[in-house]
Amino acid sequence: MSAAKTTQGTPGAAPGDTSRPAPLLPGRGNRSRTRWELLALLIPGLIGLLLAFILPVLAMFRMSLNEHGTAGALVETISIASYQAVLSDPFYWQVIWNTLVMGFGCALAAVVLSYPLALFLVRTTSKWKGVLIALAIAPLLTSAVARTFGWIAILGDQGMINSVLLALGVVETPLRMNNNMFGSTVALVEILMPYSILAMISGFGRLNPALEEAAGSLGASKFKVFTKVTLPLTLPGIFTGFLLVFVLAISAFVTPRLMGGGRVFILATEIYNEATQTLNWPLASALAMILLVVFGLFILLYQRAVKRIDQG
Amino acid sequence: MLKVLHRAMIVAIYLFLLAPIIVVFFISFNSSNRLALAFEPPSLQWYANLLSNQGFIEGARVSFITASITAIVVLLIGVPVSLAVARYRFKFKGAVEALFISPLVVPSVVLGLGLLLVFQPIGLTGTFAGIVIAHTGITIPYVIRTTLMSLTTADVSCEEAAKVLGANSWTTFRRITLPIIFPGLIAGAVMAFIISFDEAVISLFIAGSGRVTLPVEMFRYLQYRSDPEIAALSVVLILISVIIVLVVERAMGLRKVMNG
Amino acid sequence: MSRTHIPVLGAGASILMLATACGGGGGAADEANGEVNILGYAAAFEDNYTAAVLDAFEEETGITANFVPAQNSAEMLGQLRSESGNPTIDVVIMDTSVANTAIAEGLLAELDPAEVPNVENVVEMGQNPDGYGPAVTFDNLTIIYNTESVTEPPASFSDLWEVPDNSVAIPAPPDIQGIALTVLTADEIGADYQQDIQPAIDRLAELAPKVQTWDPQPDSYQLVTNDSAQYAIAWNARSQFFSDESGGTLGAVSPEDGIAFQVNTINAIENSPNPEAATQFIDYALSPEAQEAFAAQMFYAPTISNVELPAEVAERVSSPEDPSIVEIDWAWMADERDGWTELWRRHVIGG
Amino acid sequence: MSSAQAHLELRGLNKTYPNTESPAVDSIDLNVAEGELVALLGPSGCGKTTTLRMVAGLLDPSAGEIVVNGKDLVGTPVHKRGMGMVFQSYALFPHMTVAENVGFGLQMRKLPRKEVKDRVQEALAMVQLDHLAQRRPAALSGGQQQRVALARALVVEPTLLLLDEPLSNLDAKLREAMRREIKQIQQRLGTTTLFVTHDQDEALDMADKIAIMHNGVIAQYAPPEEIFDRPATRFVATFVGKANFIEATEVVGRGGGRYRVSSDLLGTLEVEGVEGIEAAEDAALVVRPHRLGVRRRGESSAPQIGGEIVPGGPVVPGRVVDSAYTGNVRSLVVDVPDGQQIMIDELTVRDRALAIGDEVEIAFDPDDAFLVGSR
Repeated sequence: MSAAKTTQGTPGAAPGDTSRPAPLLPGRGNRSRTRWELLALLIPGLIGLLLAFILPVLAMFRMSLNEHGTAGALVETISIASYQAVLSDPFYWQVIWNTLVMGFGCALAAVVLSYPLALFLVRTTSKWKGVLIALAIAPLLTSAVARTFGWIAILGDQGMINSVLLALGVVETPLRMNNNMFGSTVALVEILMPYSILAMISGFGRLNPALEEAAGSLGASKFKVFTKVTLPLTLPGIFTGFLLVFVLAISAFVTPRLMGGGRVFILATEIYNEATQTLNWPLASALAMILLVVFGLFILLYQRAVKRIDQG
Repeated sequence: MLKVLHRAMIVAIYLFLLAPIIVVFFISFNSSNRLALAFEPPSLQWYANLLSNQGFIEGARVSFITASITAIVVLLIGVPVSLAVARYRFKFKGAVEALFISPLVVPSVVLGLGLLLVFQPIGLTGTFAGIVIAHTGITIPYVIRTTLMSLTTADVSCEEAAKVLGANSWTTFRRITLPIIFPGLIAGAVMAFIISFDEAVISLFIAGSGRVTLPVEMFRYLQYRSDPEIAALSVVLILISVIIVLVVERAMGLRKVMNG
Repeated sequence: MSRTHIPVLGAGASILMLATACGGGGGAADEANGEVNILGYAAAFEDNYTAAVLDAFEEETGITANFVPAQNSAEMLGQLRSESGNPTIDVVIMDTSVANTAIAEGLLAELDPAEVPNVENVVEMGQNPDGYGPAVTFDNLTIIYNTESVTEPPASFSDLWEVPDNSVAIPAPPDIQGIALTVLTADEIGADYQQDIQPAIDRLAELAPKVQTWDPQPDSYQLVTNDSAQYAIAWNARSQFFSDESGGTLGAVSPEDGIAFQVNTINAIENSPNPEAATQFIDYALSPEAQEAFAAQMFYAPTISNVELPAEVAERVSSPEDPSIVEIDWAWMADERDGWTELWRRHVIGG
Repeated sequence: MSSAQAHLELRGLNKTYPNTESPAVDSIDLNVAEGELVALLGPSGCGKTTTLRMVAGLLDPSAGEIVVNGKDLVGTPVHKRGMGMVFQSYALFPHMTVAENVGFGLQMRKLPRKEVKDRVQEALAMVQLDHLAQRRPAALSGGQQQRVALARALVVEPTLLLLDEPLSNLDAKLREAMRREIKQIQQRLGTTTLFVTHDQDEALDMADKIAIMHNGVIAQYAPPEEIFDRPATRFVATFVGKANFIEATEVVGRGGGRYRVSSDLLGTLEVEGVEGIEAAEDAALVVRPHRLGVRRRGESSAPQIGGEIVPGGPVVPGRVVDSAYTGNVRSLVVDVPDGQQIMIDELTVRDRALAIGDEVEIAFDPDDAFLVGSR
């Protein structure tokens, strides 16, 4: 009887004794076996990733160090000539700037448009809720090429909008809404919106109607409820949606290509041109590396911002 | 008043979101080859044309085959990785997980160029194998994410209970874990299939003059022609995706998994 | 490798071949007289060239000729580069400036005049000074317009500066149509394009408001046919072809102020798998029979002097003897193309 | 009912998680006799679940032995240990019917199909669920799920039954019914059982012996009555039941666990206590609130304790500062002279209620006080 050992005076130092997932096969004699199991599970995936992702990025980095010789010939060497060519040329700075502006514009517009819709979808008690959500996400199931085609039919000089405006006599010559940055951006916003809607719907988990009602019952105006309760709670979802659209927009290619009219110079179209038209692979690779770095920087900044929001 | 405004705003956003699909739908029944919405009697000629467009048929065949193989391959290599991340303790686990998610944050033009540079010297451009490898890279994050989600929401104690009852690792996986995460796997595979089927940019880079997927065929078609045939094709594709989603939803409760 | 592996490998290889054969439409690969693989432009070019030249060649020689399509010359170069160690292509038909790059990279083979006697019939402008493949087609830059909405057809490139705003489609460089337009513009204002291109660029900048798209999607012929754009610069051969296809909706102009030739060369690939069939095919492609047939089919101008075109074809294709030809040094251009592209982007499209 | 022979024995069992300083389970020893039901009781984070998971084989111990029937199980993989376990979440396999769930362990033992079927039937009858054999777990109530989990664990005739907070997901009424049911089944089958809970009532009600765990060590291991009446430490006294502590100023050991204890409040008393207390420092008398009597000051009758009159013993004056009525018991808080507050649970009597502000006198029987040491 009586205690096997007396208690020790370390208050609250014991770690939680539940919820630690156990390895599939614990037991002292099975450590090495566990390691083999782990390797067997990871290796096929790692090989796939190596082939489909790591090698291509490395090959691209290597290619970016080659040179584009006379008459367009490819010269195997180690040089930073392509990077110099890009970074010393104001035109490419403009391209990088355009890319960022377009990404930012698309993300901003997509978030502004998605937010009310996502809020509505999360709150609605309609029996059509499922259908409404499906409708909002349905465009994802439609090829981006097909939707770009739809936008050409809407925004083109002889498209729907211009036909209506001309017929009504609102304008005399068609508005230029296709073959430029405007058209590409409008179409891209629509094409990428489902992603931000999805991100927001799943990110609004913390939003509980009771909280808003509580704030209302405490005397907060509708505006106050929104700025003090709704907005802060939905901020993470907004951020994820913004990042997702930004990332997808600055790497978008099909839409700016088909709707840019040769006037939209962004990294994605430049990379494609250099890779398949001019066949300047080193330059294309250098541009791609730069895009990758821009991407990395942005995601880093994003993570910082998210951390700050979570702490604040 | 405010409520009416709010309603109107929601309707307007829906309209914007669905505008191209609606337009494509109407154009596909146009009898003229103009892109505009004409007031002409509806016609099914563009749907009939689809049936004789060898490029589209071949593209659809290539896309279907590669997307199916991609979905299977990605499941086969992605599920074990998720299992390792969710159920084992090891060093660099965070790094491994991040690595497998990272193709998601690499622009597809960049990946496309990289794949082109790797595939060209070894003759993988324009081949089934090349397309499958390329699409494996971009779909693996989705499968790993959905699988991880089902693995982490699944009750670990079910697996523990099975083991206490005498099941070894493999039996536990086969009899307990796999059936429980199955809806998540299907959701992941369907996503992988749809993404692979729709993917245009990377396929464009690695298509070369060989096998061409349907989106690439459509993109190229749009570069030379813009008639309602492409609209008809889009409508058919939309119908197919809707059917796939409905079937999966009925069978597996996809929404539960996607929302979870 | 041990002996037992060989049958296994053989079986694997034959399955692979079977698979590719099925996918490719099933050409009998091992006919007695062998085969030749020709890399060339996709779409209309592929269809018409196969009909006019490849089929006749097969009939005459018994050699199977396979057309391998590519989207553009750059893509062809990419393919040649990638398989330089182990080519599958025997003959390539590509733009001369890209061919110069391929020659510089050692991808193409010199031709033996003895084996390709028809080369000597190629006109001066189409000959390669270093003995590589000569020109196989000539084409020239033209203006197309929509005959239904344009009442006064343009007669020359300079007329484009007078058309309504937002009505022209121009494929800007790196597309060689844009390059050719630059040369013609320089010629028009009396500047030497090899000395100073800036005046031409300045003049082109004035054209910018008229231009609807610098990157026609779909291509110019479609845009003009369905009246999305009213004018475009385009290649003569396709313009004539699509003019017929559109039932006259698309009109092609023979510009008065200068003719810029685009040259497609035909070349043998270094270390190609079927060198003899390749030279045989090249020789046939340069024969009067093939040249006439393709001209009649798709209005590409012949590159040899000993042809007789029917009058209705002759008036729709330019002759290399035309006095208003503005000569373009495409070999020189290969190095300048990037620079010009930059100038366009900065001063023409941006301006 | 407890036999002397240990069926389960933990020897110096230790678990230290990587990257933590203090161990989650700190070298504990524990003997469980054949057929006993032992509760591991303690607040969350005390190491009780970690201990149970090590016994089950779901966690590797950092050191120590787990001996069952004389054989050390450390190193034996979980699926070869032959235990039965009921999880807090029940962990029923959602894709299997009730019968399939219960039969799973038998299948793993490769028993003939017929025998599996019979034993599943038997087990389900035992928990009165034979009519639900073909249902899925999701279609069952919490109590029914609980029974399925129990049947599934017992049907394999485990060497040890391990229960991890099995009742915490049930509502209060059902919980009490299940306590009795589990206890009855366990007694009928005679299965040695280790039972983790943070609910003292559950442990007191069901267990043959309770091991109170605190910060990774066992603070006391004893039958329920002893835990309650003779707590080994202040922690045990507060964790199991309510307790008043009266600080000692002087302690003189009299041998045999008896002490003369002086305190500011009570003067000098002779009481029982934990063996081995040598100094007054940190020693305190534990008096349970319901063992104290109270009367309004100036009232003629003696203070009531448990409804009876106490003839002597210490009497302390005080003033009621809080009074809470809970039906059969009134809980009072009384300020006493040394600045301390004393809790008193008084059985309610008709027409008599002490109110806040009342001056009272408190008395108790010294036999109801127990001396605990420093910790």
